[in-house]
Amino acid sequence: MDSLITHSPALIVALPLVAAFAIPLISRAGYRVSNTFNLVIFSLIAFLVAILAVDVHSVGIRVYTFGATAAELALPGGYTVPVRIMFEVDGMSIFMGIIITTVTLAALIYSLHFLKGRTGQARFYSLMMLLYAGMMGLAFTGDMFNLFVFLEIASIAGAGLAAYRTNMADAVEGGFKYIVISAISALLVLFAIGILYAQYNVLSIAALAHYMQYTTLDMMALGLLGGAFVMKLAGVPLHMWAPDTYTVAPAGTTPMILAASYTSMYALYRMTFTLYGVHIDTTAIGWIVIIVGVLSMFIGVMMAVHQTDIKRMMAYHAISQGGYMLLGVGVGLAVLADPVALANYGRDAINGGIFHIINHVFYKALLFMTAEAIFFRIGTRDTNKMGGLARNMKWTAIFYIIGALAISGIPPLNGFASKLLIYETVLKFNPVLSVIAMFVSLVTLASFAKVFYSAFTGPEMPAYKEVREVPKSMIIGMSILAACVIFFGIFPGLVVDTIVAPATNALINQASYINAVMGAVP
Amino acid sequence: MRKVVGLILLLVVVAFLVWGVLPPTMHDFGYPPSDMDDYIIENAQEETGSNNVVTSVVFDYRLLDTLGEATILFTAVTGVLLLLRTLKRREESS
Amino acid sequence: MLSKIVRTVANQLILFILIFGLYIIAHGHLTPGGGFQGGAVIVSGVVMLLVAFSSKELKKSLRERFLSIMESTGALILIGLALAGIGTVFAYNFLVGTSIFGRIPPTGPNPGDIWTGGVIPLMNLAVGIKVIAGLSAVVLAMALFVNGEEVEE
Amino acid sequence: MEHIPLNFPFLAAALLAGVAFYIIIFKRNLIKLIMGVALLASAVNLFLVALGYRAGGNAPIYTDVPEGPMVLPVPQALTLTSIVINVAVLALMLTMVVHIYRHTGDIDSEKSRRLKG
Repeated sequence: MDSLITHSPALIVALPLVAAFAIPLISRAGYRVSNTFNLVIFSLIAFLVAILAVDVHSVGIRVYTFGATAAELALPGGYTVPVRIMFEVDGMSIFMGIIITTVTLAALIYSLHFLKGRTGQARFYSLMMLLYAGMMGLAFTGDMFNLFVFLEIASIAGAGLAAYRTNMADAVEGGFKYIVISAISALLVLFAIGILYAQYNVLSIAALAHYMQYTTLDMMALGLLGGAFVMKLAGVPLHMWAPDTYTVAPAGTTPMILAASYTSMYALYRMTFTLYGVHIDTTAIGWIVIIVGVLSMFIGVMMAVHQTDIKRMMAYHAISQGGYMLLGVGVGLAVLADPVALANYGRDAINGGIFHIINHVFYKALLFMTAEAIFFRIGTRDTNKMGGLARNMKWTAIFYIIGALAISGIPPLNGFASKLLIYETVLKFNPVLSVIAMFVSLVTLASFAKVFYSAFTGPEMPAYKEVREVPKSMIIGMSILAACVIFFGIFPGLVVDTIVAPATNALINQASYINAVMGAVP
Repeated sequence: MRKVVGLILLLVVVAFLVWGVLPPTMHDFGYPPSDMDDYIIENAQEETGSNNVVTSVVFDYRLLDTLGEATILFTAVTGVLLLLRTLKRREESS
Repeated sequence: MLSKIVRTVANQLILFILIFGLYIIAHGHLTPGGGFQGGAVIVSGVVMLLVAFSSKELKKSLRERFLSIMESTGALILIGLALAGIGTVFAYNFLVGTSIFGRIPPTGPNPGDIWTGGVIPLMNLAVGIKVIAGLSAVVLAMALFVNGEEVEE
Repeated sequence: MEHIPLNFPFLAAALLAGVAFYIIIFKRNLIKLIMGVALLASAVNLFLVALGYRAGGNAPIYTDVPEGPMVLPVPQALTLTSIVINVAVLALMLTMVVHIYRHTGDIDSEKSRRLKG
């Protein structure tokens, strides 16, 4: 058991790769066999994630050095620089791991029925596993160049999935937009890595943070990294790809591409908190993050209100909700250097921002899945053409209501819990920002209520009389997420204490991240 | 309007990059710092048994990157074959 | 399809390209090169065949299904070799010092010994297989698609 | 060539990146956009591989190497990885452009509603 925990960081990334490579071979024996294989492997991975999470929360940061003579041996004997690639799993990494694993599990189950009778199933599942592996690697890695590699894996797999329905022109265009944006942002990241490597001749994040001199070149690298990751997480003003890509991605994979965006957000936090930390002017950086957040919040929701395409509307709301996370963490970042304010409200603000990631991924994934369920049955995403669907699609309607109430921050669902944390703490920092956040939340509620009335209630459209409820696998996929949404809403304190607070501590406590690798080096 | 903004952004980025790589900010070309690389050059033969140090970096010290790179190639091939597949008639109409 | 001269020359030349590519793959741990580079050389030969013959003609001898299986196999061998070291640590070079590719060369300049490198030559081979199959499949599928032929799943 | 003035290789990489950004921002043809991304990739690769150069260094391969210092091996390995990654990205991009051309009969980004901006 001990050695299983020791090796679990590597296995969590390696097993989905094995599955992805093997699926094209195994699917020769029939899709039923390969789907079973896929689910078995994935449940094994989920089990590994669970035991690793327990271990990280009780013991602390786990370092895994690839190819060394022992997993914990980060530095070669008697040497002051790490040479090999290493994974560093701390509270924040495992927090992302929990989000990604849950969403992928729901998406895999949801997709089972969606793909029935379609071509390219084997490759579709293969890409899903690769996307999962890319996101997990991105969350776990402790090495800059490795981060770039996993970023590329996640974006290429995401783009391939987004363009899956090649018979629709906008699907391919959405995928193309996604891959161009991803390629450019990945190359910017690589340029920044080159700049950092040129000065310190190390690639490990911990070692870079240890040796960092905060020269002007480092600031340039931070600018490149920040721009690249803001582009990837769809923050205004670099958000233009998100609505197109989220709208066209096929059922089940939209939540995963959404999770991939937030993995980029994790990378942004990792850079600002862990790589640079308190030694730079965190107030200025924090304000930049806050401004991007507020702009995303406001512009996202304003664009969402008048959309008639249901998924496009949800995509704009995703941009807007991303703003909440940036706002919360930005406030924490702005007061990072001030211990009093940090203890007073900064820590809770980061808690709120990070808690909102998991809440948002769950309820927005649920909403995307209901939208896809509607599209699956009636073949349109235009809200004006829908009506009276609640009669025949009861489960979908219920799940939609749960998601819509959660996103609007209505108690007792999970959106309320994290938004309340953000409102309270931001109020202490700057009341204006808090008011904007509440206003955006109201508009969100209005926008979702409008869609609910036009799509689910009202007179039954004659064309949709024969519409049936979606198949079982889709309902199971959605109910996993709905259960999480309700559970997180009822016990927010429990969730914050068990998984969110360790993540916040991991972000704030830069020294422990560095010590896990560079412990013995002065 | 968009063009003007684009042009200003372009000039700023290029000016930053050019200023960044010139000698006072960047190290002199040909004289890089080399802590990690010296370790690898000295110990690669003994630790990995390979004469080609670049190969021992690619397949031993940074094997995970290579695995990722192979994975990316696999992903792209999978993506290309997925997108270029011949659709069934039923799918095309939906 | 190009003229008979081109086709005949391409038929002869592919052998040399194959040998050169395999040489680069096999000597990856001794001389410049390796799996990726050698694989790319061989794929350039495949592209030459694609230009000389048509994609329809080439498809008769080089099926996408076969290429897909070959690529998966190469990738599985690569990750399998990495996983095999998990007795120590994932990606550990477990063959150094054993009887398979296990000799350790003398430190400093030496003439080179093919039987060194541990898992590195094997991994070069796996990557070579993968790159050949993967890039050939991409090129072939693109040519087929552009010419309006059916692409196998 | 003991000392190259003005860090010329780095400067070339930066200027190449500038040209690439120009193409990406201002060109409307999708094939040209892809060429811009490829050029940006080349610029970054040039930058990375130039970082590893040591004055008067040999290739870091011990097989019959002459006396003298060796250039740094890690940047070469990173560049190799990055080249393969970019090949993969370009293949996927070109596939998508082929599809877009099939659907719209055009590869001008301004003529397609979704690709604007």
